[in-house]
Amino acid sequence: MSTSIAAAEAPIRVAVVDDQALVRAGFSMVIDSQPDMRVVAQADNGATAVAELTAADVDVVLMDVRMPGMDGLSATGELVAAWHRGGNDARIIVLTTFDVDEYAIDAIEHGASGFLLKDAPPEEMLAAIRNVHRGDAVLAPSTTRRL
Amino acid sequence: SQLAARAKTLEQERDAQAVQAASNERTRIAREMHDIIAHSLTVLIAQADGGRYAAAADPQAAVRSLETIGEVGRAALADVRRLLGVLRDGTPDESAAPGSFAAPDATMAGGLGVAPTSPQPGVEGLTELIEQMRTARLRVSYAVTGRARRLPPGIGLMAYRICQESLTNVLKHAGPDPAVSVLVAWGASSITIEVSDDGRGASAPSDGVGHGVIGMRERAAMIGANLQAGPKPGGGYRVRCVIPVPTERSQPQSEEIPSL
Amino acid sequence: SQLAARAKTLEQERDAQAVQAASNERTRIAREMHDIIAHSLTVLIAQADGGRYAAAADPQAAVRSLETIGEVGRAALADVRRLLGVLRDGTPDESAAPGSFAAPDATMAGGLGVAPTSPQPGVEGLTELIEQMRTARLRVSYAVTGRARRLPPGIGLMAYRICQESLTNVLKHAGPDPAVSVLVAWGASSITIEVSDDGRGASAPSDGVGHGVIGMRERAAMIGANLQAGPKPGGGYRVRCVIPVPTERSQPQSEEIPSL
Ligand SMILES: Nc1ncnc2c1ncn2[C@@H]1O[C@H](COP(=O)(O)OP(=O)(O)OP(=O)(O)O)[C@@H](O)[C@H]1O
Ligand SMILES: Nc1ncnc2c1ncn2[C@@H]1O[C@H](COP(=O)(O)OP(=O)(O)OP(=O)(O)O)[C@@H](O)[C@H]1O
Ligand SMILES: [K+]
Ligand SMILES: [Mg+2]
Ligand SMILES: [Mg+2]
Ligand SMILES: [Mg+2]
Repeated sequence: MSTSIAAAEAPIRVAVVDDQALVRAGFSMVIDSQPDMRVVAQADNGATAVAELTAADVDVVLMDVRMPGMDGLSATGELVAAWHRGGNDARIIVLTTFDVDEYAIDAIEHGASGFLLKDAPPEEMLAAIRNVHRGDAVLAPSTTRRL
Repeated sequence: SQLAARAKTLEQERDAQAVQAASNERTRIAREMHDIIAHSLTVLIAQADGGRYAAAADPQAAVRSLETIGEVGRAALADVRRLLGVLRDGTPDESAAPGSFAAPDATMAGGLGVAPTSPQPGVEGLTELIEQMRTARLRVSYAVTGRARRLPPGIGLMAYRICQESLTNVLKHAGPDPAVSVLVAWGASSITIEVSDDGRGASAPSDGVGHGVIGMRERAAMIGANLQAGPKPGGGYRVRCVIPVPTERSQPQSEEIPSL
Repeated sequence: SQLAARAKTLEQERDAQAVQAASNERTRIAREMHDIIAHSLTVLIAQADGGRYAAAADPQAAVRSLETIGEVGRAALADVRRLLGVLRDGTPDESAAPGSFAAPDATMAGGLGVAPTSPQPGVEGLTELIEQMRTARLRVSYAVTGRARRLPPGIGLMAYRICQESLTNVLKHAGPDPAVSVLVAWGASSITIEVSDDGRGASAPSDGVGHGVIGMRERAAMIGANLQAGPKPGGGYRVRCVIPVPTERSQPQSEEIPSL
C-alpha cells in the first residue's frame, strides 16, 4: 500500500450525464485515466439522472444541458434541492456546446457549481472536477470574462 | 411629401419581409446544424481525448477510439451532405444513407421552396430602375460614358444595388422635388457609379441608424472598390463608387495567363 | 396613377426579395458549411484511418493522430459556433439586414462577411492549409510564381476555398497515396490557382451528388473568374481557376478614374 496522501484519499466519485453514449464514453476514459477520480455512474437524460443520483454516492456530476426529456438545467435544480434536503454536498458542473452566456447564468441559478464548454481541453475538465470537489466555483474562461 | 411617405412605408415593409424570411431561414438552419454537426463534432472530440488519455494504460483504447472516430466522422459527413441537399434545392439527397437527419423538408417545401431562377440585376438593369423612379415623379437624369462591356455578375449586381440604395435615399432624405443625376463611367480598368442630387444634403435630418450606406461600403470593400458618400459642400448629396474591373485584355483565358 | 404604379412595383419587389433573401441565405450557408465542415470532417477521417493503420507498427502514431483529431475537431466546432452565431443574431451581418441593399449581395463576399474575431483566410493562409494536409499524410508540393500582392478579402477567401475543396477532393477521390501539386501564379491582372493530382482521375467512382465543385463554380462566377475542374487526359484530376484581379496600376483612386 502506498503511504502517500493522494493515494490514501478516496478518489473523487464522478457521474456523467449526457444523451450521447460516445460522449459519455470519451469523458469516462479521460476521467478513469486519472488516479484521483473515477466514474461511478452514467445517465442519458435528466429524469434518469434525478432518479439514480439523488441517493447515489457521488461527489461531482458532469451534466449536459440539451437532452431529450428532462434537460440538464431542470435536473440540476432538482438534484441540488434534493441533496440540500438530505445534507449531501455533491456538486454539479454543467456542460454545453453553445449558448455560453445564456446557459451559464441559468446553470448557476439552478444551483450548478461550475460551467464548461463540452470541448474544453481535458485538462480543464479535470481541473474543474478537482476544483468544485474542493469547493471552488468554476466557470468557462470565456464566460467569466463576459459575466 | 405624401409620395415619399408612401414609398417609405412600402420600402420598410419590403425590407422587413426580406429580413424576416432570411432570419427564419437562419434560425431553422442553425437548429439543424447544431443538432447534426455540433453533436457529431462533440463526439469526435470526446473520443479523441478519451482514447488519448486511456492509451497510457491500454494502447488498444487509442485504436478503438480511432475506429469510432472513423465511423462517426463518415456518418457526420453523410449528414452534412444531406443537409446541403436540403439547403440547395429543398429536397434531401435521396441517395445519401438514411440517418439521423430529421425532417426539416416539410418546413422547406411548405415555405419558400425552390431557389428562384430569376437572374440578378446588373448595370443593364439601371435603365429600368431609373424609369421606375421617374414614374414615381423623381426627376432623374441618366448618362453613360465610355464603352460598356460585360461585367462579372457579382460586380454588376453591386453597381445596381448602389444606385438602388442611393436613389431610395434620395426619395427618403433629399426633401421635396430634388433633381438627381446618375452617371455610369466606364474606364479602362474601372467603372465609376455616381448618384448626385441637389436636395437637402447636410441639412437632412438623420436618425443615425441607417444601414444603407454602411452596407454599400462593406460590399465595396469586399471587391476592392472605393465608395464615398456624403453631403456636397455646395448643397445636395453624392454617392460615388469606383469599382476596379478586369480590363478587356485580361479577361480569363487571354494570353496573360501563365500556362501551367 | 403613377403613385399606384410605383406602389405596385415596390410591393412586388418586396415579395420577390423576401423569397430571394431566404434562398440566397440558404445557398450562402450551404457553401460555407460545405467548405468548412466537410473539409474538417474529411481531415478527421483521414487522420483516424491513418493513425489506426500506423498503430500496428507504432502505437504512438495512434496517440499523435488522436491529438490532431482533438485540435482539428475543436477548430471545426469553433467554426460552427461562429457560423451559428452569425445565423442566430446576424451579428457580423447586420448590414445585410434592413435597407434595400439586402441579402443577395452577401453572396459576393463568398461567405459570412466579417467574422468578429477570427479573420477569414486568404491566399496567405494556403501555407498552413497545405501543412495541415501534409499532417494528414497527403504528399503536397506547393509553388508560387509571380509577384504576390494584396487582394480584396472576398477574392482571397475564394482562392483559399478553391484550394481547400480541391485538396479535400484529392483526399476523398484520388485513391491511395496520390501526389498533389498546388500552384499559385500571380499575373499582371489575374491570379491562377491550380490543384493537380496524379490519382485515379476519370476512374474515380462518383455518386453524382457532390456540392463541392458546384460551390466552387458559383463562387467563381460571382467575381467573373473562370473555373475548370475535371480529370486530366493522361490520368489524375485538375482544378484550375483564373481570377481577374485589379492590376496594381488600377487600384481605386488612381489616375484612371474619370473625374465627374
Ligand atoms: N440623398 C440624400 N440626401 C440627404 N441625406 C442623405 C441622402 N442619402 C443619405 N443621406 C443621409 O445619410 C444617412 C444614412 O443613409 P442610409 O441609407 O445608411 O440610412 P437610411 O436611409 O436612413 O436607412 P436605411 O437605408 O437603413 O433604411 C441618412 O439617414 C441621411 O441622413
Ligand atoms: N481529385 C479528384 N480525383 C478524382 N475525382 C475527383 C477529384 N475531385 C473531384 N472528383 C470527382 O468529382 C466529383 C464531384 O466533386 P465534388 O467536390 O463536387 O463532390 P464530392 O467531393 O463527391 O462531395 P462533396 O464535396 O459535396 O462532399 C466527385 O464525386 C469525384 O467523382
Ligand atoms: K481512475
Ligand atoms: Mg445533448
Ligand atoms: Mg437608406
Ligand atoms: Mg468535394
